Amino acid sequence: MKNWLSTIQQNKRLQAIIIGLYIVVTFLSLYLAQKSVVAFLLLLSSLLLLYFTTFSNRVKWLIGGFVLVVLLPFAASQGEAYQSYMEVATLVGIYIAMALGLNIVVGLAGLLDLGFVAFFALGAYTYGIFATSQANNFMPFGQYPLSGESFWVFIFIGCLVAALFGVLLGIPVLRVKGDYLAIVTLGFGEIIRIIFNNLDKPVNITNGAMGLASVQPPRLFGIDFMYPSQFYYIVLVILIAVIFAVRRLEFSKIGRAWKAVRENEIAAQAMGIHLVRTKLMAFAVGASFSGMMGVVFAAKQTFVDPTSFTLLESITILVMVILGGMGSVPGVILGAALVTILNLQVLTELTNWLNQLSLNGVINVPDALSPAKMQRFIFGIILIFFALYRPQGLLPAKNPAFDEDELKNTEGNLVNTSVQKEATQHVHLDR
Amino acid sequence: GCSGGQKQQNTSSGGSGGNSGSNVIKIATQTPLSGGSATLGESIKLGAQLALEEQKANFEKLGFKLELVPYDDQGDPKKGVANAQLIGADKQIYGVVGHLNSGVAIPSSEIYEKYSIPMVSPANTATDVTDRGLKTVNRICARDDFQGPAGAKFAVEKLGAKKIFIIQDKTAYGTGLAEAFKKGAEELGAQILGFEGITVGEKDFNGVLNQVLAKKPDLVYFGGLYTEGGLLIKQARDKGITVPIMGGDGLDSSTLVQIAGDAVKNTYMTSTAGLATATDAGRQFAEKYKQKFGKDIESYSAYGYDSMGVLLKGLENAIKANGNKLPTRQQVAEEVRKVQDYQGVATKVSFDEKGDNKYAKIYIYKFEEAKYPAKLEDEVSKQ
Amino acid sequence: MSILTVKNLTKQFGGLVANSNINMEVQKGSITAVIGPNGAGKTTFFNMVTGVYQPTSGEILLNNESIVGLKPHQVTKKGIARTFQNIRLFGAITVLENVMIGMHNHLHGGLFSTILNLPRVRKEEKEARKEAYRLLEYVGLESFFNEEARNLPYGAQRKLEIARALATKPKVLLLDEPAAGMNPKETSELTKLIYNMRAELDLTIVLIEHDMKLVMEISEHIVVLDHGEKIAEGTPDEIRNNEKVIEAYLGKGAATTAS
Amino acid sequence: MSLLRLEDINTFYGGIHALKGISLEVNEGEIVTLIGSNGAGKSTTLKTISGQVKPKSGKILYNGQDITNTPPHVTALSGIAHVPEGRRIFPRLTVKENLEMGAFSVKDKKVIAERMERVFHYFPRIKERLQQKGGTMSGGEQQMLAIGRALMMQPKLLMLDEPSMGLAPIIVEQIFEIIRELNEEGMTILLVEQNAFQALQIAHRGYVIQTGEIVMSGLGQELLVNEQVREAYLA
Amino acid sequence: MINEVLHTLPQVLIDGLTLGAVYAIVALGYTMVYGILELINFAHGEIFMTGAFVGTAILLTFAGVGWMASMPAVVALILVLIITSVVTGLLGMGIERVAYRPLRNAPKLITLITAIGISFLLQDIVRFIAELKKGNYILTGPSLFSGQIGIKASSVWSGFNDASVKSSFFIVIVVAVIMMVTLDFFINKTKWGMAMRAVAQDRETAALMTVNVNKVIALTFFIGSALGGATGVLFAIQYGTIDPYIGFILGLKAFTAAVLGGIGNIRGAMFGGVLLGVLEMFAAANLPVISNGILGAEYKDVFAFAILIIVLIFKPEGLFGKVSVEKV
Ligand SMILES: Nc1ncnc2c1ncn2[C@@H]1O[C@H](COP(=O)(O)OP(=O)(O)OP(=O)(O)O)[C@@H](O)[C@H]1O
Ligand SMILES: Nc1ncnc2c1ncn2[C@@H]1O[C@H](COP(=O)(O)OP(=O)(O)OP(=O)(O)O)[C@@H](O)[C@H]1O
Ligand SMILES: CC(C)C[C@H](N)C(=O)O
Ligand SMILES: [Mg+2]
Ligand SMILES: [Mg+2]
Repeated sequence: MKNWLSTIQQNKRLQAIIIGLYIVVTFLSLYLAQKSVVAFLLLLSSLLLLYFTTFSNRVKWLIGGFVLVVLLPFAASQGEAYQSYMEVATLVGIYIAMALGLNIVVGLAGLLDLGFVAFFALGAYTYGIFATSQANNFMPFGQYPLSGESFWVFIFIGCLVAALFGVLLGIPVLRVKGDYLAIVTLGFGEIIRIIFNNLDKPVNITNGAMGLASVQPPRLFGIDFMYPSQFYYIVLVILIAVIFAVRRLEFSKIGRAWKAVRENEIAAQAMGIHLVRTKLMAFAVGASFSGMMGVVFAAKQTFVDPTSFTLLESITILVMVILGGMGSVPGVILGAALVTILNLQVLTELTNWLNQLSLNGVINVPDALSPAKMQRFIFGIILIFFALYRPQGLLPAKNPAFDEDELKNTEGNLVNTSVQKEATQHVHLDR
Repeated sequence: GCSGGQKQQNTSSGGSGGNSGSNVIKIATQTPLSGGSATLGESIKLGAQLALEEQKANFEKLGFKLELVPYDDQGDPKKGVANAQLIGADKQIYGVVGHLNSGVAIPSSEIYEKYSIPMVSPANTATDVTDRGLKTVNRICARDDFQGPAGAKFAVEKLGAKKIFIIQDKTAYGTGLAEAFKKGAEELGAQILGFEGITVGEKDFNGVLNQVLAKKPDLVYFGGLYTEGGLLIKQARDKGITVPIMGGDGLDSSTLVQIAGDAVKNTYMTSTAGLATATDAGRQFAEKYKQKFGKDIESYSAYGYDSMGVLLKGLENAIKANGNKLPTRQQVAEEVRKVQDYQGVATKVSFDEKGDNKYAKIYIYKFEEAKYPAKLEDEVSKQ
Repeated sequence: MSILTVKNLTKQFGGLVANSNINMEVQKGSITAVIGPNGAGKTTFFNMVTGVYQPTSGEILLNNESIVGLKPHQVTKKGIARTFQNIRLFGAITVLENVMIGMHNHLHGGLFSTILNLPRVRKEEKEARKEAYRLLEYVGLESFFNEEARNLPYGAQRKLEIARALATKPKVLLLDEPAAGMNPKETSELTKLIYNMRAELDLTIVLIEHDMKLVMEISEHIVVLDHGEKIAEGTPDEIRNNEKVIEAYLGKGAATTAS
Repeated sequence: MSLLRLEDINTFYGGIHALKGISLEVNEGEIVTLIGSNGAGKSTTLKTISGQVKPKSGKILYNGQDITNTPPHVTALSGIAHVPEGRRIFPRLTVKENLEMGAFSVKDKKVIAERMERVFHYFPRIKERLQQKGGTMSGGEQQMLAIGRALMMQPKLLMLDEPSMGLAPIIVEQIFEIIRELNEEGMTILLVEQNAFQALQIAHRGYVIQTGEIVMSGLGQELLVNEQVREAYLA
Repeated sequence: MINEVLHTLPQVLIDGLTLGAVYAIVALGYTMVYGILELINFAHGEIFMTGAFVGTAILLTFAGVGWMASMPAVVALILVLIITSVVTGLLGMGIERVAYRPLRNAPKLITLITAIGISFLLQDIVRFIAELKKGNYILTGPSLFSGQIGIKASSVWSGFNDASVKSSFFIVIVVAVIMMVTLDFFINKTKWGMAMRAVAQDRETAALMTVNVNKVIALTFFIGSALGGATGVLFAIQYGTIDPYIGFILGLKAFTAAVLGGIGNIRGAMFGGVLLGVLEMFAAANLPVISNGILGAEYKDVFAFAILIIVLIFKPEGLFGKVSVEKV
């Protein structure tokens, strides 16, 4: 078995054949089946398989992109369940982006945040308020709702608003540590939600518990975005941008500073790292992803109300991060995808199936145990199982491995060139 | 029988062939089956289930096999919308009975509209449910802007309440109803001493009740559900607040009495649901229900039953209009909206152009003793 | 010329006076040792210089500029780096990255330029990696560069602390018991390393150490603390023969082995 | 008679093979020292004995009994005290409580008081600081406390992992003096030291360990004059 | 305005104290486990909930077989408290065994996941059983100690209104105080308490001191969960109605209280709980008065959290937490 795996690992052509075959087969089965969750999931998991291959990053991105942009939507569009797959895929994308944001805060910078959904809410409300007539209640100028064309601008506004609040939240962080921080962030999340739930008085800004209905759909070149299959592409584009950003930050000066703060604050300071600034940046960057996705969520849902932003939601996002592997970008992506798909599709389908069985008298369960009520129960068991089975996360974080040859070509010796001179100067000397 | 069931398992579990079930028509319910308000959510599902099973034979004759697919919206709009997508995607589903919570119904119905799936709501009272003018959305219960003022009228005119303290649970339903009540009461000249919110899921409402105590109103109105309502009533009585307490359809559950116990006395409630057991048909229904599920009916059981009835009526009409062939969803939706004078066990149903039921009534009950159902005091109809 | 000057420095922890009225001058380019019994206040002294603790009173001047009240990261920016008595590496991070974190203030990639992956940032990163590797070579840890820091043997961790401190490009380097946990052979290698660093990297070194062989061998100037007070100061020879120091710290036996 | 005996012990940390077939013996009443450079496996040997890490193979006999897989607290109960590397003081317990933890298995309050007196006798500084939190003591003070805490157990076999680390020369002298004294009173001692010179001077026997293997053993005095040892560890 | 606030103050204090006492004991459970394992036992709220159900079930059984009539209420209460504590204590130990112990050397946060998993399981299992037995998962227990006692606060100062309390209030307070004092003594003054603290700080080294770490941790979970279960009983008696979802909000509040007081600190948990209860009650009763009607009672949690955040900004280790200076 081991042997077998290692041969595959060494042989790129073999890998290419396997993954190619896999994609073709799952593609075809999704394409041909009318409605097959299994085929859909299998095709999606080709991405996981891809992750384990030894192709270069560029190749992986190309194949992955092709699957996501072309194959998956196309295959799914042939079946009846097209929109529901796309709905799930869209939500998966939204959650992945949020989980990646939280991963910066929790996984990289080591700051436990239990109120993360607040930023999502901020994004959603930012768009929701201006893309409905709600804003007329308090804005002295302008005509609301703004048209769906403004959506594209709001993605950035949502990002900025969330980042701003990320910094605001960060301010108490200057002093509070560890689990105390967890509770401060939790409090922040609750405060935001309660305020949104009550800001219908004295001035009606959020419409309180009634929520904002009929949010304008995004519009581009005169086309309204209404269906999940359309939102899928919006989310995909944002998500890819987010992944690129996260990846770059992770292995940069900023990412290292985050990790240093996580590992040892005192030593990090001794290395010249500004603790406050570094933490605030983590909060702001993490929050901004959520803010963007909040805008998308509001537009997709066409309805925003405070019940979508509860503590349980924050905890769920945290679960995605931890389950996937804290600090590990591929892990977090997998974790978020898994939890979302599990919750929205697999469990629903599973309980529906059990339900059919019991309605048809194949199995007989008392009403108290009715399968329709068992989703949480099953979810709980799955969580425990995963945690016990992969305590480091599904795909634990890996440190970057550097290439010794690249590091070695020292031309000058240490004493004369590098240590004395600023790194930038050195850059000029080099080429 | 059993073999048909086998086939269905395949399609719904995401297996391969779905074509073999082309004579299958599914109706979904979407209500909370887990979480805080599952009692009501389940009662709707069970009522609907009963209606569907009764109609099975009838549709068998037309050549179709009826099937129920219950979804759990968990009282969560996000979940509701995601389920709605699944429902939309399942081409065999021709209608939805649901939801319990207006906050879930509103966003979910946007999806139903996209797929032209008719929805008949047994319980959603918020005005926005039908006010958005969606073609697929219907309800057989009354609206909050009818229920609230009706309650207010009763409170002010019959109970002589001049100073009223309003408490609400800060949900879409609770706030909406409380606002409607407030508006009605103010128009009738009552003074509103306070308009305060509580948090769903909490158990200690003494804080707000201390305000009530200090303000000395002659009626307390509560907009919210029975779980909080029951405790609120109990704690109010414990505190020595003896004035009448009034609430809306959210209180209409046997559990309210269980929770509040004797304290429930002198509580009034408006409900969209009439006393099912007042009529023969209703009593029969209650019996069947009890026999089948081993439970007493809840306020919305009969409404679940009737919603399904209306939906199936529309479906049947659509099938017939289509020459006994499978109609499109659009056709079904149109036929559902067209249903006139359908006589259910709880209410008669005719939809207006918005999808509201012309015959919807508000019933006013009083708990004179710790017993459910309560005593019917008054009946208000729309016209 | 004195690069680091300390005047009347005092630190109290509640009733405990950990440093009391310390005065001292560290000459630029010198190696100065701070010795003294356990609990004498040596580490506390370092902690004040590096901004980890605020002095109760007194003055600390770096190049005649006060650094009292600066945050640790600001002190680092001014050119003082340190190692820790109880090792404080970034355990779950690779050895090479540990050193790169030390370069924090000398890299210029900002948030947006990093996200946009500008060529400038890429180039800078590449240079930083190379330089970090050179620093590892310098202290003899290059073979560990891809390991997680926490998996290194103790002695290697101490050296990594030094490499990391060097990466901040300090003018003054404070070493807190760099030889603790090393055997005599390793200690003598370390001695050489410290000696070379001073010469080649234009450093001023202040070190705390209980290994008298090392101290006597490389330091030009020794300050002795006891109970928070400075009890003696001078060249190795003077200290070796100082009665007070022998009694409080060296002991009869050690005085001979150290010679 | 041998009090402790390791037979062909192999210990791993994940994939790292830290001890490669270590066999050694400590006789009752002896001071045995284990020397070797950084990362040789000295601490791992002690940890394996006290049960903090489990060997993959091999056998540990104590008093003739197999203790290879006994959990650490049981090993400790049988009379083996381990002063771990890096002191491991309970930072938020007071100094006094730290000492009391050492005597956790002792019920008799009098005995505890007596033992404490003895610790004070060896380390007067500890007595001055009984109410201070362990974590705020200076490095050297913590080392004294760690040794004192182990003495509170009054063990049969005392294992010390680099006790002289971070201590002032005068205290180092004292520590070795104390070790000798304890030994004379009948305590068996297994000493891991970087300070090979002094360790070998007081040890009856010594083992030299290199990358997980015992490469040499002999009487303390023999090793002290051995050329290879001198070159590698005493330079 | 001030007068209005003062009028209701006695009643507000009493109500706040009751709620606070409940928060406080649940907070103790969090603090105990946190103190030892530095682990937020998110399932603690559900243990509390299970305790409430177990206690109510026992009471209902007593009532069913007619014992209630023949036995003084206090005896019944003590019996129920003891049985429930043992049941939930064992449950807590079981949870530790299954969900936490295997993860002891894994990253700390992963236990958050098992804890959430366990919470879901407990919620549903309790619901199954309740529904199976009663057809409804909202349970109302027999009322004990429901008599009302009037307190003539106006005779103390005429600005006060009279207040009234349920007699169960005294039970809650007395039991809470007994538990807190005992626990405080146990943790700080006894050998096993010291062992718990030692295990909290350094498990490996504690084992070297002959401490059986597994036993100490199991004991901690037992005590913490027994407390949680007992509080559940008190809660059921005070509020009468329970459902499987009461653990979430209450657990959250109690955890907040523990942090407010300084998590890991027994006295801090007690104080934090009471303070939070009183603050909340005060806010719910007086916010509209103080803010001139702009902020309603619904802002009470905002008020409580805002105070928490402010406290933590000025005292980052909580009110009673000791500044844990890290020796550098
Ligand atoms: N944060 C603190 N709180 C209370 N006391 C402290 C603190 N830090 C240090 N001390 C006390 O101050 C004194 C000096 O400690 P310091 O760490 O400076 O000693 P040191 O000279 O470095 O000793 P060693 O050589 O053993 O490391 C000690 O008695 C110590 O207990
Ligand atoms: N927890 C651990 N995980 C992985 N490797 C470890 C761990 N602890 C020790 N090692 C490795 O095992 C080997 C032996 O380590 P050990 O600590 O026993 O050495 P030592 O002889 O005590 O060294 P030192 O003198 O530095 O204390 C070393 O290579 C070390 O890197
Ligand atoms: C059951 C009812 C309380 C539901 C409520 N009428 C709503 O629209 O949400
Ligand atoms: Mg020191
Ligand atoms: Mg060692």
